[in-house]
Amino acid sequence: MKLMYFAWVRQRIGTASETVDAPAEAATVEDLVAWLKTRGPGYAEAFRDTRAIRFAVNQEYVEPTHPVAAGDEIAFFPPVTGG
Amino acid sequence: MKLMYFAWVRQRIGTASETVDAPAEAATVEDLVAWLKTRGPGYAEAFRDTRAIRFAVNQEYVEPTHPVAAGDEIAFFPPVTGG
Amino acid sequence: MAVRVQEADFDIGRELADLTAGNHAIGGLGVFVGLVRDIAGGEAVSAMSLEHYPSMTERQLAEIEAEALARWPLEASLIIHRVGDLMPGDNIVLVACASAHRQAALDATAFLIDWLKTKAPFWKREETPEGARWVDARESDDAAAARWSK
Amino acid sequence: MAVRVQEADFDIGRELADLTAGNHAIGGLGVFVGLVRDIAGGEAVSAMSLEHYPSMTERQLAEIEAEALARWPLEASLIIHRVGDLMPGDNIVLVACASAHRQAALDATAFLIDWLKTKAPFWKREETPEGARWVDARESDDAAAARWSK
Repeated sequence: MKLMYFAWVRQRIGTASETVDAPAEAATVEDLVAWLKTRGPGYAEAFRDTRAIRFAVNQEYVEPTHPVAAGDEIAFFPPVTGG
Repeated sequence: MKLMYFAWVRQRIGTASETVDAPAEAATVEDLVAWLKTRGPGYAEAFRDTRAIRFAVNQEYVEPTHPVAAGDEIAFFPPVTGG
Repeated sequence: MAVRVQEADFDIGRELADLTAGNHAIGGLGVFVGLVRDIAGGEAVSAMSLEHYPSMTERQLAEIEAEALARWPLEASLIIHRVGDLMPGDNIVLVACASAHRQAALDATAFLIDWLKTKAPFWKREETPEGARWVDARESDDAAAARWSK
Repeated sequence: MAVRVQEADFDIGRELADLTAGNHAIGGLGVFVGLVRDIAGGEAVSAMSLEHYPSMTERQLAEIEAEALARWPLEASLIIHRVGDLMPGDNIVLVACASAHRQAALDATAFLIDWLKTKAPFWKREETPEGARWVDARESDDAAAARWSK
């Protein structure tokens, strides 16, 4: 799956996107976040308060309980501030 | 006093403005209208249904009962349709 | 803050650029442009002429603008209304309000056009295949303006 | 109906002229322009940069525009949003909706900017004397967008 990070999520993690093979247990967005937090201090810091983060799977907003699968494009970012 | 007519009121009366010496009984806008209606068929036609007419004295909207005096500028016109 | 009544067309881009130029406190600009339609009340309109009452127009528009300034924290505002002979597709009116915040800019713009429609002494006459006719005032315009009275 | 995301500035007059050109069914054009302010949250802002998520932006803006078209009888609509480095006074976003009637044009414009503020994946970063900071989302924007859900 392809992971994308934006704004301060991207800055804390230190990368804009990456392709990962998540473990089978990472079946939902929140499972995936729990696994990502184990990957290093930048991830732990970025996902410290997941209420401050929005999730998109294949360019659509989803809830943390949304399932994820290999091949998905999953994005993590703060609430949007355009316009 | 100076009388001004706009849109179809002007067309029916046949003039855009005129200066008149109204009789002393014409103390309010509605009195003035009653007197104007006696001045000819154009006036009678223009003021046939005064509910369709708006009044301004010295460039401010007024009710038919508003007083008028020598020196006033009094305008008669249909509801506005600009914008 | 400006109000203009003119026969000439206006250049929307130029007017808006002038309105906001150099004022970096502006975060939002609301704009409304009214144009001549080629159909009205189901009939084709080939031309329109706009008559007004100059001294009252100036006074009413200035009062309406002052009311908008009292209600919303505006950085700048502009009303331009054309008079004379117009053709379908021509600009009739431009209303623009600039503020630090978008809601003020948008609300003030809607307020100005609603009041302009019901208070400013302009009258439209349309040329149709049936002849010329004075446009009737619309009750929906009164209802729109009434929203702002509270 | 068009949606564009670009680094370059846009020419408001040109964009609006193109939007309404040749369509004489248009009676009203509603417009909103968002600009970079030189102060925010009480602090001076010397520059702004806008980041976005391109594939999702395109999809979200197209969905938002389709929703506006379903709700109001629009003749034309346009959204242009800039990304990259901007300075105070620069244009950020242009929203324009044209309709036969002014209320539809104004309401659709307000709807689009409200939803764009809460759904389109753009993020602003401001340069201030205290350093760079990501702009926080505002609850008032969520409230504004919620007006349209019914």
